[in-house]
Amino acid sequence: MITVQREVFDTGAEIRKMTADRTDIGAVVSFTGLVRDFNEGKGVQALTLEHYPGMTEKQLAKIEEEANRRWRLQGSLIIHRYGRMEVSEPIVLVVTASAHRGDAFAAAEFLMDWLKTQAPFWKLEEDPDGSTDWVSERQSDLEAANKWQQSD
Amino acid sequence: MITVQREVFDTGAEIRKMTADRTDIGAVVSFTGLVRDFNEGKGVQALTLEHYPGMTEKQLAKIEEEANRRWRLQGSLIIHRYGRMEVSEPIVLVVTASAHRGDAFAAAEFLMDWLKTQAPFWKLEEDPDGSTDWVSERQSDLEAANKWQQSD
Amino acid sequence: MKILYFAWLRSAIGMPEETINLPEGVRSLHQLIEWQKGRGPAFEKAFADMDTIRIAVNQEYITDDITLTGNEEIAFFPPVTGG
Amino acid sequence: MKILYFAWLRSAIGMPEETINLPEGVRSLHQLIEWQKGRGPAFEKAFADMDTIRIAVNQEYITDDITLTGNEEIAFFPPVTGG
Repeated sequence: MITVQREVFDTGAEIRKMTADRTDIGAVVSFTGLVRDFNEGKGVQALTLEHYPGMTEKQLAKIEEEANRRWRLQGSLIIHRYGRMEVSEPIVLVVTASAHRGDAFAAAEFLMDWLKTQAPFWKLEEDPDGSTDWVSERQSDLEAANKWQQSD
Repeated sequence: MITVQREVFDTGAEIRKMTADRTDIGAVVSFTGLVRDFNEGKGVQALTLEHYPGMTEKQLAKIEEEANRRWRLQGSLIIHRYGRMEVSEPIVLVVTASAHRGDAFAAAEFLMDWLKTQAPFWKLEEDPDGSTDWVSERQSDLEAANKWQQSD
Repeated sequence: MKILYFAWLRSAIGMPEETINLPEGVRSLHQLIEWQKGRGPAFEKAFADMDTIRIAVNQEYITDDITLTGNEEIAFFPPVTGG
Repeated sequence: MKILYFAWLRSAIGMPEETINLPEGVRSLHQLIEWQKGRGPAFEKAFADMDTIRIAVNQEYITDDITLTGNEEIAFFPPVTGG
């Protein structure tokens, strides 16, 4: 399931929803991305996430489908927020559920790595002095995504 | 932090505790292991986890220290239950927090892989007909743990 | 056709979107990019280094040149930085 | 010295722990294992295949032979299956 929303989400509640009334799930992995107070050595007091409504949902759905094609998952969820958010607020949530932990871990990491390089979101950082800057693409994110490339 | 307890835990509450009042955390990964209704092709209705009080805590603390030595973590938590638990109850929780997602993912997976092969817990399975069996060591768990071996 | 701009491209060009007819002589995506560069200093500067721009046509990433009909939704934006 | 048994070893031997003095002629872990095998059919069977048994001395895993003083806490158990 994918959701693009302005509102804060609750990681624990989402994990509970995925596992409720299920008896076949042995492993649940969650990843929560938060606004932290520094980036690339600079202070950050808030972020504004811009996105491309329509394309965002399409890209996230494609990424989720690909994860379900590659691993045996009993459940998967991506929630990504947009709009302005302050330090320590959650930005993104990925939850994966599987019979076995290997599949749940790999799928969650894959979802995050692909989302970082494929989902049309852009971060505008506010420094403590109030000035703003668009965040630049990270080489390490490209490398993380590349490790999932398949030759077929 | 490590906790060995009989009581059920709440993954969401533990994640909230780790991130509360923190502004330097960018990534939180959680792994929750649950009792599922099958194992190695057989039905399971409950598990009893036996452990070695004293050694369990020592081994979990060592595993957690090693994770903090290998990765830059802002927080780490292992909760492992013992006693009898029914299908869909949680058994084990690992939470890792870091500035960056790569460290949080790797440390969480490492903690689970090492815990599976090092922490003195033993699972007794109850089949639907009420008969019990000690769970056997899994080759795939040994292989998962071996991939973290360092030459130094 | 609808053209969308995001993030610094939106700021640089000064609008989030516009609706235009396929310009005279433009039949392909590459021709559209060349046409954009000729629309004045803001466009010329924004489109100067195409390595810093990603393109989506009808909400799918496009890296090769393609033929345009004039009915497309075309988006120009920087590399994404969500997550 | 205190000896502990867990999981199927506990069931096979029929007790979770015992306190014994270092037996005559036993000065090392390997000698203790040999002594255990001689304590009757249940012990002989339980300790027949040492590949299926892990050993902790004072709550640390031990894989090599070590000298014993008689003050140790020694645990015998199957490979662990928690998590």
